[in-house]
Amino acid sequence: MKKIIFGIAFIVFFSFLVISAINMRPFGNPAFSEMDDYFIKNAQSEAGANNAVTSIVFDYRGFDTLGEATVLFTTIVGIVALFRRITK
Amino acid sequence: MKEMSKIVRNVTNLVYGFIIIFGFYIIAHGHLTPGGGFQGGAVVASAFALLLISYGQLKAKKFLNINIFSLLESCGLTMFIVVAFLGLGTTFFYNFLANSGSWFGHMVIPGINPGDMNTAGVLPLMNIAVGLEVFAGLGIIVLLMADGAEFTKKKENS
Amino acid sequence: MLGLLETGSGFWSAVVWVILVLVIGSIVYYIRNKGEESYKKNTEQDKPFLSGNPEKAKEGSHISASHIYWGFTEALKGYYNPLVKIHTGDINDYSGWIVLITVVILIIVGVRE
Amino acid sequence: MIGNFPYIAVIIFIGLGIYTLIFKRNLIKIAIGICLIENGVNLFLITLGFRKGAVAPIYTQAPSGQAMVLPTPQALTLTSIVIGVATTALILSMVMMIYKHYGTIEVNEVRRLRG
Amino acid sequence: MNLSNHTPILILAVPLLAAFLIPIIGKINKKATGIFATLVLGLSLIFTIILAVKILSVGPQIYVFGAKSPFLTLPSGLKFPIRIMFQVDAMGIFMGLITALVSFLGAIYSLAFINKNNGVDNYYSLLLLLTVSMFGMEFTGDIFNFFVFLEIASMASVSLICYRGTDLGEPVEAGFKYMVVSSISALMVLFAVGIFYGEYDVLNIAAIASVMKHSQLDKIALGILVSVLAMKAGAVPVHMWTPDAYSEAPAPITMILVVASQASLYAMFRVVFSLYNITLNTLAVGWIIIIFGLLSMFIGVTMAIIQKDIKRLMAYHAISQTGYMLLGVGVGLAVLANPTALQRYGITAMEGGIFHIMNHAMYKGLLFLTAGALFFRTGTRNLDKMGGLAHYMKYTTIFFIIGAAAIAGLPPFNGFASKILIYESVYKFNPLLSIIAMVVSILTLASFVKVFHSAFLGPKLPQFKEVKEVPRSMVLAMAVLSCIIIFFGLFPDLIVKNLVHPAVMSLIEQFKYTNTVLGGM
Repeated sequence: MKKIIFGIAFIVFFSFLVISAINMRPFGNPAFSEMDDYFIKNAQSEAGANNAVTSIVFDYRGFDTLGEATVLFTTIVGIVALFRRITK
Repeated sequence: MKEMSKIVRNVTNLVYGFIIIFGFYIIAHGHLTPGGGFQGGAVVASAFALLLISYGQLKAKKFLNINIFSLLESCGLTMFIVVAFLGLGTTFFYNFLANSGSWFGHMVIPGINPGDMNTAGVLPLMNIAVGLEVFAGLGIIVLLMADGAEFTKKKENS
Repeated sequence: MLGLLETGSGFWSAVVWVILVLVIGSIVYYIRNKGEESYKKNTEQDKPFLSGNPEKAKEGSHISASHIYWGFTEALKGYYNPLVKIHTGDINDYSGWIVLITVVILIIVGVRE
Repeated sequence: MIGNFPYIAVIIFIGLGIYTLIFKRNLIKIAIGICLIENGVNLFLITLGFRKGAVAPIYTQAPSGQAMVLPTPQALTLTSIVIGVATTALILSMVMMIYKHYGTIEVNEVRRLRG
Repeated sequence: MNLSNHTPILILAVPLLAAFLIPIIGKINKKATGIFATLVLGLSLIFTIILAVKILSVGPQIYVFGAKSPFLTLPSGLKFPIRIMFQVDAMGIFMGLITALVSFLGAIYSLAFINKNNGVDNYYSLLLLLTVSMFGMEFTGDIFNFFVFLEIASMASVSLICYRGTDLGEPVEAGFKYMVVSSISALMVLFAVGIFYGEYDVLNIAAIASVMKHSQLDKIALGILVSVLAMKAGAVPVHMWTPDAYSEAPAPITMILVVASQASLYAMFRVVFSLYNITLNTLAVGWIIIIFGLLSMFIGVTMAIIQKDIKRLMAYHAISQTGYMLLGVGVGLAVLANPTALQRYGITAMEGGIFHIMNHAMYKGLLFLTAGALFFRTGTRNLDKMGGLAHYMKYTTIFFIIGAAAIAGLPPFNGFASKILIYESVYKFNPLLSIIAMVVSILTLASFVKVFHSAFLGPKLPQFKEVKEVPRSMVLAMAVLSCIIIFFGLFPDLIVKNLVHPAVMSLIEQFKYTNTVLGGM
């Protein structure tokens, strides 16, 4: 009974995902790209980096990267705390 | 985990140094070529994983120390956030070294160029900090999970 | 005034409430003091009267938590049994409920072909 | 329609992951399901950044005169990949601890907390 | 360098730096980590108060990371912001104040509660990270950044829930369940972020709001965001992780987890009010939130009555109280498109709901702390095994009475002040909802009478001969919360006028939110 309900829900959810995929803009033709064009144009003059991705990762969106490093740190502290009786 | 056969150990001895050097190359050239701190750190950590599985964790523990790794990891993260703090004269995360002419501060001519290590301001510093953090962190994860696996196995036998 | 909270159709003031409680409490206390003064501690009057039966030991008289509201839960068995059954503690069901709720919301919000 | 095929691949990934989460009754398989959803979402972000006939947004010895793909999705995907690694590591170590305490990784036995 | 411009980031960055330093300090002295973390959280609380004073007198604050000035949102004639920014308005700082206060008190309480030396540095590091992540979720103005902080919050809370997992199986089980559901929610949020990015090529919340077309894709993103954030907030019927996680975590962490789930609730309000606002079908979405609220209130409280584990019982009450917030704000959302109804009762209902967030954080925190105090001295959470503890723990008993009276909505405590706002305004929207809310309040009182009777009243039991009052730092944390509850109860108008009303207005007035970033286009 429960499985049937969840099965139907899953199928409907999947069909919603299909709707979203069909409604997405065409693959390979971004409709708007102002932000990214700005990055491509100014990465060298503002951040001084040849690699535009790195300039985004560490300069324009550097705070995200700090958060990402924090996620890794959190996980490691969590695993150390979880296994603390074993490592002793 | 047990020690693996002699062939594996010899190949590991040959290869792991190169893997670590390649990882550091990726970290150092993050602002010029594809890659960066995370990718390079993961490559270095894979060398540690190779050592761990070929030598078994009892032997590998002799040259891979969790305490040192955790110290390195904290140092890397602290360096990262301190570099971000140093920009606080203008804003947090301000790239105060770029185009300043001092360390990593060479101007870049816009357009296609062969690349110069001495550019990009704080980005190489952050790459190094993150690389340090990632290889130490993944190393800790690998070592601890090997320990944990051993522990649960012991419980199964008893 | 300090402590006056407008609620749209009236107001609520805790300070006024506290003053009222103090006034009413003092009146009650006054009336209580008017009562008979024959009550004395540590005499027969102090003991509970259980239809003439002897009083039980204090340690055994505590009602534990699962017996409180027994009648309430017994009367609402038809409501509680399915409700407890839903809380299976099964991780698959947790994810299933999320998907189910997402689907219901998407339908209500009006996503169509 | 056929041009949107990469998005269909994305939703197949996500759908498989959610199917695994709802119907598979093994903790390791649940961890795998989360990885599948994660890969699907990462693939989704990357496909959003693609531009036809463009090269990677790196100026070091790039071919001249070519357009470049959007760099932001690559940065976002990098972030989410690292987060994914962290999630997987934490989940797997928790599965280890559950195995240590319960002696099993079957879902219907790992439910002491209920009601 | 003008430091007052940098307060939004200092609130976060100082605890973050401290969290990174704690493993190094822990190598030298484990005991010092607790005091260090407490001091840092106190500093963060001071920064938050400074920022709150500034925001309430001047207006919303913006902080752009890495720009030439903290307020430079649109460099060189661009239409949309390109950098990550913090956008702190009255609602954000309202949540920030709760977070700072509760984490600070949680750290003080932990000083005595976490008394085993092994792993204590990890505990405080994770506590700081959890606080930082909550601040981030509340302050950020960038939707991808929100996802990152959501992940930090779930990682840190899972690790803290599993903190006792080395000896016991149940905490790990609760942590695993929470990890799975929060991974799903975070990944679905990321999917929605991808949808927004693909459609509009911006990631800033205000910028997305200004170009929102409300197409099919936006509707799908809305549905996904609302459902997963409701799940993180612990609304019925996606609440199942809440009792598990709340009952198995250490008591001070449970108090902070309540605030973490409220941060998700805040994010949900942010999504429906600031991101979509009246472009969406406000009546439909409002009723979705109201029905979430009704189910949460009723099922939460009825499940609570039959529980035997004291923390599990309180966790079900946390679900039930979340229902009140959803009800109040949902009524406000349902009449958002109707200005007369909004003026007549919508704003009051939202004030009630938002004020209830703060009140709930305070009294539910106090109740979880008293439950932790009982566990600390008796070593059990089972109500059947307790009894007569009022003889031994006088302060705890008094604090429990205050908390229970506040959660049941007895005057003059703070729970009553927010509940009366909800009752009277929701009655004008639909009388039935108001009546259900009152019935739930009565049932809440009933179940706390049960707890009070079985834990504190009764004769002295022989197995608790050795029990005495809890250590001083735990009493201090509980006393501060009790004082706040009594103060809010006596003078609710001060809080409503100065903190809650600006917060509600900042949610309703979407154009102000977008104008702070886009400069009145």
